[in-house]
Amino acid sequence: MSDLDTFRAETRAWLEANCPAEMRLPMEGEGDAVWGGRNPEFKSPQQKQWLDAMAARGWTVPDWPREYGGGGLSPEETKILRQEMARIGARSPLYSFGISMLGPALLKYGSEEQKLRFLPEIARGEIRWCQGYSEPGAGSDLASLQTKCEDKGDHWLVNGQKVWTSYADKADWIFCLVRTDPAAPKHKGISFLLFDMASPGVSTKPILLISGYSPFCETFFDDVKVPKDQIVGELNKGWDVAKYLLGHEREMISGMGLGGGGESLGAALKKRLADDPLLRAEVARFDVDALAFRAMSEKFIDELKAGQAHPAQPSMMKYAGTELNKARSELLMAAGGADALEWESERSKGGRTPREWLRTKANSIEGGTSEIQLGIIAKHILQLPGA
Amino acid sequence: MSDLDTFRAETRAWLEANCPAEMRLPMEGEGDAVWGGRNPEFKSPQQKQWLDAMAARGWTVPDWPREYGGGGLSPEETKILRQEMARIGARSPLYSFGISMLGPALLKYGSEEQKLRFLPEIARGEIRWCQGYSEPGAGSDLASLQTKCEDKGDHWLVNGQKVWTSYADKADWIFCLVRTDPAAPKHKGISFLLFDMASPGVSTKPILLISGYSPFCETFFDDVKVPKDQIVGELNKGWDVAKYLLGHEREMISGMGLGGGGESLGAALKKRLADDPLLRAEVARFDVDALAFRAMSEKFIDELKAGQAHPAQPSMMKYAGTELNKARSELLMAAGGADALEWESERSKGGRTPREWLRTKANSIEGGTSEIQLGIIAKHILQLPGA
Amino acid sequence: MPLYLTEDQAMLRDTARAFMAEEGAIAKQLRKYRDMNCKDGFGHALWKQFGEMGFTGILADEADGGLGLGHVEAGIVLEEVGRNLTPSPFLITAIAAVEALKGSALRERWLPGILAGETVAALAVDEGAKHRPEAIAMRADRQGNGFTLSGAKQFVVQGASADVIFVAAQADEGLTLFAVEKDAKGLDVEGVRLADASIGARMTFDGVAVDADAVVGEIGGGEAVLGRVLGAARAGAASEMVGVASGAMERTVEYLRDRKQFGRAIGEFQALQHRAAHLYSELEIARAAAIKAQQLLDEGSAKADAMVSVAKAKAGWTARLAVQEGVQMHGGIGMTDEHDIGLYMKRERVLDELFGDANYHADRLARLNGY
Amino acid sequence: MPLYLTEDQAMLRDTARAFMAEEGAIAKQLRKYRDMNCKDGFGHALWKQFGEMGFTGILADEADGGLGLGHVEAGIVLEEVGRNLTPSPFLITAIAAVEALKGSALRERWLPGILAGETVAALAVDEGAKHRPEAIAMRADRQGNGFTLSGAKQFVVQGASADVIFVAAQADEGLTLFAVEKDAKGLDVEGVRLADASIGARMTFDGVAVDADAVVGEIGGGEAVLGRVLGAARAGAASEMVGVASGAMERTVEYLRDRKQFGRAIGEFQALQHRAAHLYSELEIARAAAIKAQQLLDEGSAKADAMVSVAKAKAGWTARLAVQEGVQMHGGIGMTDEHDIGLYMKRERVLDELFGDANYHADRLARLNGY
Repeated sequence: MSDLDTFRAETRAWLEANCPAEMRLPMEGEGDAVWGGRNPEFKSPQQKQWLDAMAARGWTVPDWPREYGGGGLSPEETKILRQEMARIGARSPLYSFGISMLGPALLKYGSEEQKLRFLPEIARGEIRWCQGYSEPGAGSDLASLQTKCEDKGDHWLVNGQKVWTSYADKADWIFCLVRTDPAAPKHKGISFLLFDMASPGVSTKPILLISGYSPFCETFFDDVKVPKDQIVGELNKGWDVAKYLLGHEREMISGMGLGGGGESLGAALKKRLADDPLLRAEVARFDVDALAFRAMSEKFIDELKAGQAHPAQPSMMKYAGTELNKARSELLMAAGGADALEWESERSKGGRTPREWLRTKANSIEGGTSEIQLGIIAKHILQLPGA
Repeated sequence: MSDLDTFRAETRAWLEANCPAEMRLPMEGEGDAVWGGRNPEFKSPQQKQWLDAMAARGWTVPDWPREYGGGGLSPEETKILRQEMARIGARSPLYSFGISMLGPALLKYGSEEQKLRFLPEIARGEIRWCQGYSEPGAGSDLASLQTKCEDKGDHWLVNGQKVWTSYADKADWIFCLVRTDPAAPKHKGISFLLFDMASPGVSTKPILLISGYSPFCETFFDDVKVPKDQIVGELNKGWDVAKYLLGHEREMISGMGLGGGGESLGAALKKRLADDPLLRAEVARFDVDALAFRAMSEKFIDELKAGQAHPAQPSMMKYAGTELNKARSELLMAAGGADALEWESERSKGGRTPREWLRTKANSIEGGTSEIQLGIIAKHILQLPGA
Repeated sequence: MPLYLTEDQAMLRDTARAFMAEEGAIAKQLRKYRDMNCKDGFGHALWKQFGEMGFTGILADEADGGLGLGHVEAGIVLEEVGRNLTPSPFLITAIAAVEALKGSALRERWLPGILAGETVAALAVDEGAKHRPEAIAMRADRQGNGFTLSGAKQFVVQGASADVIFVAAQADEGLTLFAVEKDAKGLDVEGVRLADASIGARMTFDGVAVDADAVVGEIGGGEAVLGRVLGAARAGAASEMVGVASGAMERTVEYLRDRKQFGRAIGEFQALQHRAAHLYSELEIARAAAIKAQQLLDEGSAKADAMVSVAKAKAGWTARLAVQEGVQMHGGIGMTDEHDIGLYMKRERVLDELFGDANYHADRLARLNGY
Repeated sequence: MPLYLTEDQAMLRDTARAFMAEEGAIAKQLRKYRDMNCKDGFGHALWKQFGEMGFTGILADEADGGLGLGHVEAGIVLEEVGRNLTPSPFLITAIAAVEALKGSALRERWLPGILAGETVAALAVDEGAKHRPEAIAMRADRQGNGFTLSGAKQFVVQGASADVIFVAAQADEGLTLFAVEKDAKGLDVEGVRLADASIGARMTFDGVAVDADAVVGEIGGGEAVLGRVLGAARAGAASEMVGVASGAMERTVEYLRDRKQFGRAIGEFQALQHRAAHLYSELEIARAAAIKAQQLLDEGSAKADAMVSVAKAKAGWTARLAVQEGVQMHGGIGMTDEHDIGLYMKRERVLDELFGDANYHADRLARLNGY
């Protein structure tokens, strides 16, 4: 038996013993996700038990080094862990922007002190992070951000406003982009700053979305004092950190495009398609697109692991995956017909289908619009002039 | 009985008496069109008989004034004549760029001498005209044309090259755009010039197209001498004439988008669709688009007649109509399957379907590309900045 | 008849446009009734104003106190309704129900209230999640001089506020349309809020007894009546969708002119220009199709039926494109409830589904053409 | 197995790419044989070179003198064939026919010639204008120890130049595949030039007598053999279309960089940039689908069948988009025979039709998924 076979057997046994039965059921919605933080919300004791068990082994972040709270697993072992979790339908023990976004940036750009300070509490789900990138005037043109960060000798002073901060009202800390040199060209005067959302001068206001949900906030900084050692990477070089993090986010989002396991949508909608030949045709075309994209996702991940992916390929994945996800939701609405128009009824689980449909419309906007991704492909892959 | 009713009755009687039976059969292809000219080709005596009969009444150009060889009919009478011709399936007696393009420009911009000299022979089909606009370096950017026209005192001297000159190898005269002031801004130094293709220094070379046909030529001007009185409109203001003529051409092309009478394509392809549900769905969508566009064509023509159409609306019609025409041909190819791939066989009438399919690809290029039309809509109708 | 508006029609358009932009505006109507969680989903005061303006009488004969106009005029008003997302019983009550009542003795009972903007009507056709009027299962069984109705309906727009419900059911003689009063015994109505904040209803008919008088048209002649009613309603919905698409596009084009990114208006970006121009083109075509369908309905042409399906399908696809492009081009702000563009997306979805979505009508056109 | 090329596969790609760009180039092959009105539509000399390069043996077992590689490797060569529009019997002979011969006693008869690039094979399946292998009508009636074949086939690519024709026909026992020699009595072959200058054939079988030895696989077992053969041919055609699409896109992107209008390269226009980027995205996905299908075929997976249809459909739509955008973006020059981009459009049309077009395969995928 190879080492990896042994690892697989041990992992399987450990998961069988430690993953509570309830944590093997599919999530019913975003509400079932565990986000951790200073004041963590657990809907059941099993959620906490599962998080604690995984965190104790460093398996909330299996491939991070052990000294930063990770599991220290190799890529092959990490893959086996994921496969074994998928085998029993184990839920992710922790949802965290600290893990998916900040962590990789800290691992690459953080000082040793910063890594030791922040990463372990991220791994254990003790601090919930939010992201402060977008501003009202700076959407697709992210680098035109205006939030001011002044050097006051023994501290930074932050003033400004962010928007689209996911769950800012529930987050403990924020990682954000601030302008530390207003005189420099727009990409050159930006720094990547961390601070506590409990700092005086920080306030948040939820944004009501068309889906009726409010996962995002407007976040205001009014004379917020931030300790000097909380900039990641070099001063005025925050754009490098941001780009790295955005690339990572795109990879993550493009992975999400796999959604629903990539099985045939038509097979699931069979009954609704029997007397709707044009919808059936649309679904058949979608299934071709979706199954082809699943192959692409597999190929992309393989190439990524092998270091063979074009650096701009995540833009292609993000573009294609999110457009596909929107198309899928449109078809679910069409198949649902009048049933899928119900917005509040119990029958419709509070309008889950139409609200999720509206939610998907943000897929091609957040994390860089489809237009931005197409521009990146044109410039960096096709090398068209002036793109 | 109103005057118009009388006119209709008389017209109907005259057509019955004068339109030969053969001229009431559908044309089998472009080869059946009568183009006139110095050396006219008639495939049958009936073609000549029909042209002569119509020309004698000025009905090749029914709405032109009588003094220029026209029929002097009112718009209502012209419409009745067209309806009565359509009723018996009468072919157009004469195909002519002189009628469809040059004529309207001469009527608006020509001097009285020019009108009297050129229009009657156009009406009688005695001179066949071709159009010299595009140049190899000036496609969509028409105004960047370089063909040089120098004032040599008693004559103009023309040097340069045109491309996409339809039937230049069969034409007697050309109307073309030439640069008369190389120092002026590009739209300001252009003039609209007429000359005889038999002039020394004119040569043509047919362009073989992907369809295997050669309706266009490259046309070369090598020290061609042109009399001074053959500029239409003012010197260096040829761009106005060109724009007027292009608008006219677009209206004409958008009318062609009506093609096939706008009946259901699916009804015609019925048998081929029975076991091809996805093609059936595509055809059904096409039929919706095509029948809606037929309504649009009707509305556009009505608005045009009433002077209510937006000046840039022909761009919309040209764009939508030509894209639709291409889509129609794609569906005919799909329905035709392997039969429609045959390129030379007698069975396929020498590959008529695939050759016409390839021909349609030019629809969205000639007369201003789809991209040019969309830009015009964005600028002149939607008034988007910088368009 | 030319395919553009006559002088009278243009005047009606101007009147309707000014009225709807002022009185029917989103803030004043849609948001107000939505945010107060109104059980009707529209304002009765505005409906009364529709009556005062004469809009309610567009389709009704002059002899009955109406304006004796046609479907083209109804479409003119509906385009403005759509442009402002004005919630009102106009489409179902003043178009579908008035069409149903044409030539029926029942119009004495219902027409005056409709013309006054007081009565609200509903049309109960659908029984499943999708519009399938060719497969209506609800029973109408003979009992004495009348009938008892048994079955269920859904997606009955304004059904929860309706004074009279036009119900399609199968009698032994064939499909029959009945006018059922709201308080009929055995009728259970559940109001259901839809994505666009309008209220649909699910209805259960548990042996609801109706007189023979309640039959609209002939017993067993429901297919003809329903055909007329659906034709009017679908053509009307097409115009309303053209209005929705126009409103969405106008807001979007304005945003393209105003919003700056990378140092210039986003409307300067050619990719967005071309997409906006394509949308304009589609919208012009959809509008032409709707007017053409309405003209043919007004002429009583045999070609109207197919053209109505063309119009409903084309308007559906076009409005879908308009709201999708609208939300995408607005970016993040388009995802917020605060901005109106998302409301257009919700309304479009409901209107497309109503009386058959674009796929249904394209398929219907194919069947009408024998393929 | 990872979904990118192994080192060996990358080497094969580099070899095939260099060879096809040089020896298989458009001017050297497609235009040459087209302009000489060649009755075969391809060059036998190049076919011989395919043999020398070992390409012909990719699918054949090492024991039979082949390379013992798989469908992924076949796809690698076919993508280069597609990119250069190289006319050759490769797809039908070295992929479809070699797949048919696998495990058959007939391979002794035919394989050596194929490996040498001397023998040409054809596959006669279609009987109507569209690919409908589930409705083959051609008869194979018992006669003595053998069969007589009666019926007609069309769209038999390279049928006019083939030494052996694999023919699907209905025996009493069910669908059966036969290997018929070109000079069989009663076989009439009409070569037909197609739009892409390749030669298809219409064949009439007027009681063509064949031995029982000519049966490929089992009598009545044609569905299984044909399934394998069509799977290989469709996956191969998908790769060839990916190549056609790549060639068209590469030429187009180059043109966008070079062609100047309004004082700048047309590739600077954002609308064209976005369309090109969208095409790139589709093309990457189509390529992934083709490789995935070929991997599954090589693994003998039960999922291969559905994935082959996904690949053929996706490659079809993508290649269609690539050639349409290619011609449109080239403008007038794209309409000329002198420029190569139009040749891509013609070739794409033929390849999409071959062994089922994109609509056929999307419908097939739906049927495999039970809807």
